[in-house]
Amino acid sequence: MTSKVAPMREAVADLVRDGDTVAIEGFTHLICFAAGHEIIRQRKRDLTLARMTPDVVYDQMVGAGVARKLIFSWLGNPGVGSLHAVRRRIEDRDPAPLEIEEYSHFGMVCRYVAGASNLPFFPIRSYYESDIPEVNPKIVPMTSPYDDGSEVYVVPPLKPDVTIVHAQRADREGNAQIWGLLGCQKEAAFAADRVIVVVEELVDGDVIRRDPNRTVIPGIVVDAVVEEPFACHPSFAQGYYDRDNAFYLAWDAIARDPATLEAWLREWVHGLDSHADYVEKWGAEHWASLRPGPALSGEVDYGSYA
Amino acid sequence: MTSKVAPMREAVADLVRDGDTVAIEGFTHLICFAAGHEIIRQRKRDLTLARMTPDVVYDQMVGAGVARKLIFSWLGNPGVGSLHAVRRRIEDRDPAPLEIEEYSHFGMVCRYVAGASNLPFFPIRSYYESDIPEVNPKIVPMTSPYDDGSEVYVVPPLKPDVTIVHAQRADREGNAQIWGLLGCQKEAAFAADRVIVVVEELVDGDVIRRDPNRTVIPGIVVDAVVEEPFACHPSFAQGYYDRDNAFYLAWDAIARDPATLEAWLREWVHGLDSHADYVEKWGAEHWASLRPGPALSGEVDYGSYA
Amino acid sequence: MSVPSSDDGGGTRYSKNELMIAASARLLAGVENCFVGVGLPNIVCNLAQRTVAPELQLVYESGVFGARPRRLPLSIGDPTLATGSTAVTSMFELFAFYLQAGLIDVAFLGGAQIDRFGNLNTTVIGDYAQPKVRLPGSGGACEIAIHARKILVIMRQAERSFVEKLHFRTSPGHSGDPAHDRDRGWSGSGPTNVVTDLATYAFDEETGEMTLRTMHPGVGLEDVRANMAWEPRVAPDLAETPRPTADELRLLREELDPGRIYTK
Amino acid sequence: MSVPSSDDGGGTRYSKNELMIAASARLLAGVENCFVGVGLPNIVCNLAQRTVAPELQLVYESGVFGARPRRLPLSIGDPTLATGSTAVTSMFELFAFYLQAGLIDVAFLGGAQIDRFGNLNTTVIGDYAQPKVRLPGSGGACEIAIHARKILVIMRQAERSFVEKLHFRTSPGHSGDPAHDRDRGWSGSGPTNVVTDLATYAFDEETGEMTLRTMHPGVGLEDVRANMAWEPRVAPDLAETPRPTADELRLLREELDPGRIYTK
Repeated sequence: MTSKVAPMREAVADLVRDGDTVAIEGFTHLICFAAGHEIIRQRKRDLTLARMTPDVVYDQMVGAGVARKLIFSWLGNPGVGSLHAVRRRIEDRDPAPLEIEEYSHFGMVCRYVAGASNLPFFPIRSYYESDIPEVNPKIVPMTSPYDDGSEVYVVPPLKPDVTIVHAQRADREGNAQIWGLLGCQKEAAFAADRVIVVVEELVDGDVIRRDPNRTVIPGIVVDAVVEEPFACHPSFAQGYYDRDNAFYLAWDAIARDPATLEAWLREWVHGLDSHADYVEKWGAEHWASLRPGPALSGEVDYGSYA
Repeated sequence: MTSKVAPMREAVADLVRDGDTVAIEGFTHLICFAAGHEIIRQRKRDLTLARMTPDVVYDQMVGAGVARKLIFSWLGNPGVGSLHAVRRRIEDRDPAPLEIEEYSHFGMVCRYVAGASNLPFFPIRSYYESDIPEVNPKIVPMTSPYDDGSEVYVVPPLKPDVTIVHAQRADREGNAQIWGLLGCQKEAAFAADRVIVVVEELVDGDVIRRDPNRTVIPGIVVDAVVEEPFACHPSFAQGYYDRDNAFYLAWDAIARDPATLEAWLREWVHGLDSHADYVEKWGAEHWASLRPGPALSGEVDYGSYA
Repeated sequence: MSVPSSDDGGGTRYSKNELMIAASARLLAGVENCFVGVGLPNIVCNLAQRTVAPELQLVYESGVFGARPRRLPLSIGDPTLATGSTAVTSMFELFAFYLQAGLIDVAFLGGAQIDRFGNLNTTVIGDYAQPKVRLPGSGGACEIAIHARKILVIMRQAERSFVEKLHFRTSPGHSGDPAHDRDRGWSGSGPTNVVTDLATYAFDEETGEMTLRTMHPGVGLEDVRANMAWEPRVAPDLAETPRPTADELRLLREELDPGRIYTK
Repeated sequence: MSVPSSDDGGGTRYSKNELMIAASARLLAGVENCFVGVGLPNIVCNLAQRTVAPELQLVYESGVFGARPRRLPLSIGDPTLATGSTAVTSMFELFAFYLQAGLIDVAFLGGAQIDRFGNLNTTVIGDYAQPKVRLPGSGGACEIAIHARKILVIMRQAERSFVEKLHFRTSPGHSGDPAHDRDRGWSGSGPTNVVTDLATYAFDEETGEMTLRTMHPGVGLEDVRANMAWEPRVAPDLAETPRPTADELRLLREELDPGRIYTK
């Protein structure tokens, strides 16, 4: 099996195209900021950005002008407040309008499930007596054909052109393992046309094969594997580093003012060549401060049947 | 949290009732024969037995007269051939007719998913140009409300009165962990009104909590936890014991003749008090012969965030 | 939430947040599991676990069941929630098999606006297409409101947030027609209680309308009225909100929030 | 499947099963993944991995991707399939995200009956309500037939199994109307090849009809005709099925099936 390992620059250049629908998924956990930064650095344009929770990473990308549209279910800086660059574009069309298409969390998840499953729609018991379907005509009511005649809503499949997910580890073929919060990464990856998996550690295939139930995304759907430690910062990678809450708080002030935001992008994205430079710029002490103590899983025995 | 630990006799007596729809799930792996035997021993009646693959365990139960109906997707002795007791009742109504309701594998799985998700129906791209919907009116066509107008079929939720699953281990609250083949146990458990989890080993809650991603069935849906080693024999428990293929082959001959089957039930089920007696009757050498070599998973680090 | 400290008149000082937390925690008596949010709901659940609901399992929409956080989680996806929990699952399963299936006993919601029937707006202030303030949107709130068996609302009370008419209905509450509500066939029974910085409310069984049940020490009916846009229904047995006990205050200050992030 | 040994005339003896396995394995040239069944298909895939399809990943409907069985699996749920595989997933995910999503390149099917368009019956012989023989039913076959990009059928050939009209259509094949088949929008293109103990067939692009391509050494057109219920379409370049090579036989006998369970 040929290796899919590539540097981030190459993976983004090859697989993310202007006008694409891009999903960088990860619910609080494993949000691949480094991929967002590389997309900014390569000045991609007219992207539709899909994500359950447009987090600081999408505020940065929207602020940098790569996006024309957001598809989402919760728009905020979790635990902190607003995404100011996004709000400026929605509230004030500053510097340009931003198209939005919104769901609830479960609606977004089910859109990915439908996309991953090649289903034309997915039923969900939500949206009853809510105004959400009124502002999103893609959410439509449907009646059960069975006796109970239950009413549900259905959502359409979401099939990103590119999904980018981060995992703790993968082998060179892209078989990726994740532990801790799983979010909707599996579904978003299976739903996509192209998939970039970014990992803390590239490992030998045997590490993966020792615990196949831990594999969340199989190499069969993966186009590129990028090894990029700390690529989730300020988000976190369970067992590797903590969430950098101070940065989430700091972002609030940075993003409030377009000039500060621009300066931040210049210094931390455009001014750097790669995520390796970003890691170096933060400094070893910063990374050490985010390192958790150990909490090992224990082993299970699959048994050798020869 | 109060312990849900119970002996098999008590769990089956309390939770399985005449006329119930019962699902003993497990795809080849982790089929809880011991629960089937206890249901036979307690002479339950008029059960509707649901299972993707009515295996030898349902041939035994049908042969013992506990069932009036089967819901299934593949009816056979895997790798061997037919289920003779089941076939006699379907083909010759001997000694009585057996009602059947059949799906494909994916249809059965989606019925459990719908049941587990409280959905009134579940869409599936299958059954096109097949005769299956003609003999099962519960499988009905539906048109996508979106532009593509795709045709799918939908299946109704399956909500067993009782689901019985086997797991390698669980804590006293019923939080159960499984590795190796997962089948549709999670979905069947969440779909059920009552759940019995049978395990090879009861473990301390901390063992479960060290690797929470390994938990397949949470205690919140579990009513009873039964510790019963080798309860899957002649099926297998990954890492604990191998499939007893010789028994699967032997069953073919046993079940061909109602008298032999009856004698087998007398000797191995009614003639024994419990699964512990069954384990003893097979003898330590037999169990030793089914023991696999080790194949450890390795550990992952969840990290301690204090 | 920044509120001034109060005095219970008996010498023990407590903050309004501490009062709200204690009042909310008591509503969880005997509850087995609870969908937790960040901030106050998290402290409320932790306090309830140590007082009125020792079996309470903490569930997070991020996919965690039975969390045992070793520190105060700063988001619902904090890594401390996964480590040592009973189960971590995909969000599809959490929403489909736990929430939509009706397994969640209690959930907390809040919002920028609430109406008298407990409908909530977390989407926009102003017009949807060109909002004055763009809020986060639903997140899981819309389906939580429908499926969690009981909804507790914790909000600061103000005339601009306790409104006659929502700018946007994100999450449904009661309809004002109890017969209709019973026929909806939802697993949830909608909002059951509202706890504010001034008072606590329940919902009337006959009309589904928010009803003033207790006012916090030092708060008068005029304060309550001045901070909501409609004339509130008042329970015949209107009482004072019980003060936090010494034990509750000790737990909050020494164990649960020693840094006073949420209780100050 | 018990068939007599044959002689290729050149001195190397091989069984009919060995011939069928070798002929089937060559059909997997360059294939990346394959839904494997038990018995012959399993050996076919293992042989292909070692010859014409070194990148072939074995997928099992039991939820295993990238299996590396250390022994011959006796069922599609054999524990040797999980240990050391790349991924083990729930059956929902296997059927929804892999199969229904169109990720499976090739799958094997068989049945008690097949018609000239490759439709298969694995449900009943006789009337459904009161069958003469109750067969296993669909299992995953119905959706596999629809979604796997190519279907290979391995069956013993007999007049009672190669029938004019199926007693029950479990899994759809071609309809006989290629325009209709193209418009179905399925990810699968239906059955592409049939390998029997007498011959190999492909399906005509114009009509979707089974077409005789090669006959096994020693088999004549009259043998083929005598063992099917319709008059077969014959390819203009009808040839002899290539014999298993010495390398293929060595792999089968020494590595893949030393106990001669499937190859005898």
